[in-house]
Amino acid sequence: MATDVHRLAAQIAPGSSVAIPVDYAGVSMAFTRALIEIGTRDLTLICVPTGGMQADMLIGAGQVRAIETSAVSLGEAGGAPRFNAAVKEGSIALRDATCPAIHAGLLAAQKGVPFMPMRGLIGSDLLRNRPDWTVIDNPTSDTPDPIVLIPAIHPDVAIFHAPMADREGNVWIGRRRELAAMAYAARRTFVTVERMSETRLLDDEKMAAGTLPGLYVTDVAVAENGAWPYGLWGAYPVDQAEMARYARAARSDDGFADYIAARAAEVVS
Amino acid sequence: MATDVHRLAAQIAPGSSVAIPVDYAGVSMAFTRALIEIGTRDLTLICVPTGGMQADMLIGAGQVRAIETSAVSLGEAGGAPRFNAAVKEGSIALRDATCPAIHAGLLAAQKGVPFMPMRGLIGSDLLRNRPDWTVIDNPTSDTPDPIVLIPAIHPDVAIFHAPMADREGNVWIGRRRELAAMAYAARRTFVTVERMSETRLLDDEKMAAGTLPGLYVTDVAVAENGAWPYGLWGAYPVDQAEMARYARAARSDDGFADYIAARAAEVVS
Amino acid sequence: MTQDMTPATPREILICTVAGLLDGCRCVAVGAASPVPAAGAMLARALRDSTGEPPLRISILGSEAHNFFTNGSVELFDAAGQGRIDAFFLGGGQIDRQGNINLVGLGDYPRSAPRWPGSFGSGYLYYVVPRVILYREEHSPRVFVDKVDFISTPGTSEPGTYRPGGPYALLTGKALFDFNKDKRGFRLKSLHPDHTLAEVTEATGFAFDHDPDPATTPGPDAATLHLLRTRVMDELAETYPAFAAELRAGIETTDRKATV
Amino acid sequence: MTQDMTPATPREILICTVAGLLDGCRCVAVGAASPVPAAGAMLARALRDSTGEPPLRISILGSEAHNFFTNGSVELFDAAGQGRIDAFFLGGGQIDRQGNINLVGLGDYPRSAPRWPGSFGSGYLYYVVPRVILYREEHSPRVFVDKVDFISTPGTSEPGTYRPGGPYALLTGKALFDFNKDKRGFRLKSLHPDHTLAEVTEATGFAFDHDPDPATTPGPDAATLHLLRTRVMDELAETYPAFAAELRAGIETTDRKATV
Repeated sequence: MATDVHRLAAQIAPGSSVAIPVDYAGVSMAFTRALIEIGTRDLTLICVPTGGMQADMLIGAGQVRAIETSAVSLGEAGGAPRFNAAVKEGSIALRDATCPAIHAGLLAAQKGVPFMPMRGLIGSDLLRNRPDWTVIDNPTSDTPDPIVLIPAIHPDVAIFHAPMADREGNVWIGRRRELAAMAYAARRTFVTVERMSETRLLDDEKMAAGTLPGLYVTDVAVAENGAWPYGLWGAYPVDQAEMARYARAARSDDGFADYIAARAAEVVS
Repeated sequence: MATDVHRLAAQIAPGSSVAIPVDYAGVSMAFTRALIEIGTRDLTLICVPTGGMQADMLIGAGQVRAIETSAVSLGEAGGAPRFNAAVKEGSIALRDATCPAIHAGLLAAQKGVPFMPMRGLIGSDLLRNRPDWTVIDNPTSDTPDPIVLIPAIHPDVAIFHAPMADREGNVWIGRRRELAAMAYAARRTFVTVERMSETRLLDDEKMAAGTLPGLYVTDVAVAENGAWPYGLWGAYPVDQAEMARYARAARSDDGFADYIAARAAEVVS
Repeated sequence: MTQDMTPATPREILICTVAGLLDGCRCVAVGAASPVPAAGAMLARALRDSTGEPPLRISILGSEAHNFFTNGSVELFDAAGQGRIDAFFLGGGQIDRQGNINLVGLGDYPRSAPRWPGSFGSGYLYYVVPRVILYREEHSPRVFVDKVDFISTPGTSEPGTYRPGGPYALLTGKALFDFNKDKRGFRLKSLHPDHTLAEVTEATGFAFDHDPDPATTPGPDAATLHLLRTRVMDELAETYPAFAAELRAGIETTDRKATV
Repeated sequence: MTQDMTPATPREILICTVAGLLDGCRCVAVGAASPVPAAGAMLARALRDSTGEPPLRISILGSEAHNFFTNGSVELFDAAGQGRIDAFFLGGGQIDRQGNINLVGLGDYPRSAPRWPGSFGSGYLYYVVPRVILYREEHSPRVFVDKVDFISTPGTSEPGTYRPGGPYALLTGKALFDFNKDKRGFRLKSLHPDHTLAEVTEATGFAFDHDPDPATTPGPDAATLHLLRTRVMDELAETYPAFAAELRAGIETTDRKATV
């Protein structure tokens, strides 16, 4: 099945913008490992709305040119070492955001509009450092009312991991609707799943309510435990020991390289 | 149980703006009948995004001051006779819209922003007749690019019918997410359901995906067959014969009055 | 199988014409009360499957079985805004020379008489869906007017207005037209069998371009007709039972006529 | 039951203080890694239940059990924008005199060193949630600075800016402050037991208003403490097992000291 994930990852062109989900929503770490083995470069990561080990590893592997995010951290395992080092070195372009701004940008793409208005932000250094965010005077107000416009975010690709998909490419995402939001906004969406469903997900009204239609799904591959060491809701918890092991290793360039090499060796053996 | 629906309907103040869903999404006809018995006046209906028998009956009963909608019809049973008559007489204020404009207005309320941009509309007589819709030049574009801003729609009340709710007020809406959109936007939401669930809907990941949280639900009442003569997805089909009966009766003022009186008599007996 | 088939009925020719207009589409949406467009889309899907081409996705609004959306009634509009819906069908109480559509009513707005249901999603979809197919079986001067009383949605837009979509074809019970965006008008593409240019000119309340001797709308080949009468008929019967029965009755009538 | 209880630990006093700050709230959201605020919210809910007042809704982000949202991670922000979230908690690598918060890092942006995770939802929630409670247990001059290096989100806004929300209180390991919007600064409300004004002044890198003889943060009454050590402790143990164990150990230590 590792081959299948590679088939997906091989479809990501260098220079792509890639939307990836928050820790707990269904992170495709299987896809991350495949991207690192392939070595796809110059990626722009769009964290929906925050990033973790997936972003940190791709940054550590030197494959990330820019990142738009509201935060990057390893959660209980601490800060994101490769992200923090890259920021210090100035080796990645930063587009610091706040969570709902990323959701707003994706929503604009979902709705086919060039921008979404958003409250907040005014007076922050986030806004000061985002020339792509525009402040206008609310045209629907009789009194002066500054408001920020967030331009649409159109990721080239969205990538995530979910419990299951069916043969039509419909994917069960449950209440993790940010995954749907990513797919609506993205040009192409690649999904890894724990397993394939033999029944059509849309035929059961209960399942249908939590299903992303195949219309938005470019390709699916099975990757058991594909979120590991992250957890998958309803399936398995975070492997905190592995997260901590990574956090320690990734403090240095060499430690990070060793960690990646060791993981690659495990896959081969 | 009729008493319960009356308890809900009695909470609607005269002059309220009331969001009601499209035919097939879960129309609370039980609530409609209670509103007609109580006689709550000066309502503004917001059809999400179109109206049918529910709107037509409230208009026929003289309880509607204004209506915002993309259409009103009885579907296979034909045009909406009381709506059409009221339009001809000029006895209700019309805010003609197009479906996504109503969704956009509700979404603006959901997001806590004053407006949503929307494509389309430019050059239509819909736009010409909606002074509340503003055309601006897209501030995020380098070239001239007119775009319409739809102001937020904040209904005082949203009303709909669903298969079930639990004791916390969580309501199962399945994939009928326009019901959630109505509730997010509205100040208060009243729901009739076929039955109460003895288990908490959020405890089952499959049910949770199609559940509107109680945070948005003001009050719930059980009303079996509460959508009748409309159908309820997954439960029962439209009663086309009754729809046709209404359509015939409502062609005249007297016929409409007789129909309402006969229905009221049935409830009492 | 082909020898004993009765010829295509006028309705079947309409359905096959719709299928042809969907050539190359990936995803088509159809309104709830549109059995001919739905049948055309189902036929296009069946033809696609029989040749092994990428499948055609169809969404029939309001249908539970033939609707793959899971995000409420807004999802069609979102998907259209994302460029994922290649074709959609619109009717109209009035359709005018410039492709403007009136779904609201006659007379002075707002006090229209008669009042029709309303504009539905037309004020958006006509702008963003690349192939909007105007379908109105009644071909008469009261439908096809020089200027509509109310523009629910305009046929063309000023330069500089965001307008990736618009009218692609106009299909009636008598003829098929395409639309010339630059000239802002319709052009007769073909006359359905047994209809004449003079008849269509008289039945159309606006001027349109045409060849001196217009083509005839082609009927289906035998394989297509067979597919329509088997798989597509079965699919139709599920969602539009009354329409499917009517269609079947039409075929039988033709059959009787042919054998007389 | 009350006689044999050991006195409240400093952490327990913090938790009870949080509960007090949520008085009158209908719905509170708590960040995933915020056990003291979560415990305070759980205590407030338990107290509410024991008096028969309308229930307090709590959403702990990232938790499956204590999260009633069903529309993805955006729903908290939507609900806040709708005015449905009465209180939220924010921390900060730096918090300054004017209530500005820095969650991004030290030094010249973008090349911050150290870099912290980032602003999360602060650039929005601080503006729209009426009671934002700043919670940072470490009370030191490196946290509480005169001016933050990077404003993730500002403490106040210019007149005319949409700003229904903002700082409501600042709770640290040493003291409780409230915030004066007009004066754009903090005011010491109370010192926690065993802390002095001089100590707090020294540990705070900015000037703040205070009474000459500040009050002491009150401890819980026996019933509240009992509720905290029973129902709330059980709820906590589910979501924050490590924190609950630590809290329990603290109580036992106090207990041993008390009995020595």
